[in-house]
Amino acid sequence: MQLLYFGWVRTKIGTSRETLDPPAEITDVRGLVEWLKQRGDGYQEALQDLETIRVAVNQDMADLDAAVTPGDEVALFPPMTGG
Amino acid sequence: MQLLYFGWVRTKIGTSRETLDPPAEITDVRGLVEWLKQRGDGYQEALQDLETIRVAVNQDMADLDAAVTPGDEVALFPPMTGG
Amino acid sequence: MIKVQEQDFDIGAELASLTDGNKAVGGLGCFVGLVRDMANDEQISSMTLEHYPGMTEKQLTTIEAEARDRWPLQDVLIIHRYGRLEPGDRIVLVATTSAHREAALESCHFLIDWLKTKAPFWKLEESDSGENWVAARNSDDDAADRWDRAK
Amino acid sequence: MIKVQEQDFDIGAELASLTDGNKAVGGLGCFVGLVRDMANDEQISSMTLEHYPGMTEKQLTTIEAEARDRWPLQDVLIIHRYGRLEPGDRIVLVATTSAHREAALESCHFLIDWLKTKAPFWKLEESDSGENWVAARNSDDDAADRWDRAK
Repeated sequence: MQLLYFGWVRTKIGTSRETLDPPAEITDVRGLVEWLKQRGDGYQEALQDLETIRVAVNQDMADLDAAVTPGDEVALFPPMTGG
Repeated sequence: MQLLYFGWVRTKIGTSRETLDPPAEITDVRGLVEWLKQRGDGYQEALQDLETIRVAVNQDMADLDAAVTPGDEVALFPPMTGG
Repeated sequence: MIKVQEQDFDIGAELASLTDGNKAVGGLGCFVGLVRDMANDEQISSMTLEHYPGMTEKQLTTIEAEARDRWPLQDVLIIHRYGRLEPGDRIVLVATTSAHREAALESCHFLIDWLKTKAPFWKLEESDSGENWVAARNSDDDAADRWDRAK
Repeated sequence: MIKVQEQDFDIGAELASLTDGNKAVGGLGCFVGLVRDMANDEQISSMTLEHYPGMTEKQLTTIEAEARDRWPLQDVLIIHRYGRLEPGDRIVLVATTSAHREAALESCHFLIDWLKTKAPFWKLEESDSGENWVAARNSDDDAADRWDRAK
């Protein structure tokens, strides 16, 4: 699974992109985020407040209940500030 | 008194500007317009429908009850179409 | 700034004059009006704009002040052409700058709505069927009234 | 048309490309966003825009289609820069053309409100006190929601 991080999610986790293999029981975004939080303090800090995390699965906005599968590109980031 | 005409008021009257001396009893725009209408068919046709006539006295928008004096610049024209 | 002129204008240069060197500008709103080649299903060959010299500048100066009163603007630019124009030609430019985008966009909208019904211009269209003075539209009055109510 | 690019753009040339030769355009609405030198009472030395390549273009293409669906538009142009910018630099250009001014101005407003909250960009400001990610503003969410309700 391709994981992408942007904004302060990226700076707190310390990388912009990584390829991970979450266990088979991870089937939705919520489960994925909880699993990532176990990976270290940076992940824990970046993802502690789910209210402030936005998610895209395969470049489309998604919510915490969205399904994820091993081949997906999943991005986690703060609220967007374009324009 | 300086009289100015624009748009189809001008084309119907046939001139863009003239200096006239209305009689002393003409003291407001309404009286002025009625007096002008006596001056010929062009004036009559241009000024027949007061609903469609807009007035400026000394370059400020005015209504039919506005006062006019001999030194004024009075303009008569159709609704404006700027922009 | 108000410019009432016969000659064309350079949009890029005019807008640059509003923003260059002013680092407090966060947003620039702009509207450009152009002569269309069709009106009432007729092909237009030209549009001649007549205006009331003196009153035009006076009215535009007043409305610039009104816009600055209503919104926190850095700058206002209104350029309105007169004379004979052809389809595709630029007629009018309205541009405003502000720290914030809402102020820039809304004031720009306000100014062009206002110009449509209250700036002393009259348009004469020329087509195959002859010359025709463009009539004022009720929808333009409604658009301008909206801002009076919002005051 | 969507352009996501690091380099600056020429406003005059970009707008001319929307109107030149198209005599059906009656109005062009435009918004340009620039980097301000102050934020939260602090002097800003730079703003770096990060984006999500691929998703950005996909999202902007979707919103261009949405604008064309809602208004009778001739053309839509969105240029959004990324990378390191300084105060006074242009960030974004939104421009729309239509036969009618309301459609041009409203769609332009819609697009910039949308970009503020739904285009995958993040802004890192640098000032004397260090680096700071720009926080999303509730007022921007409200502005974007307004268009959802108006749908």
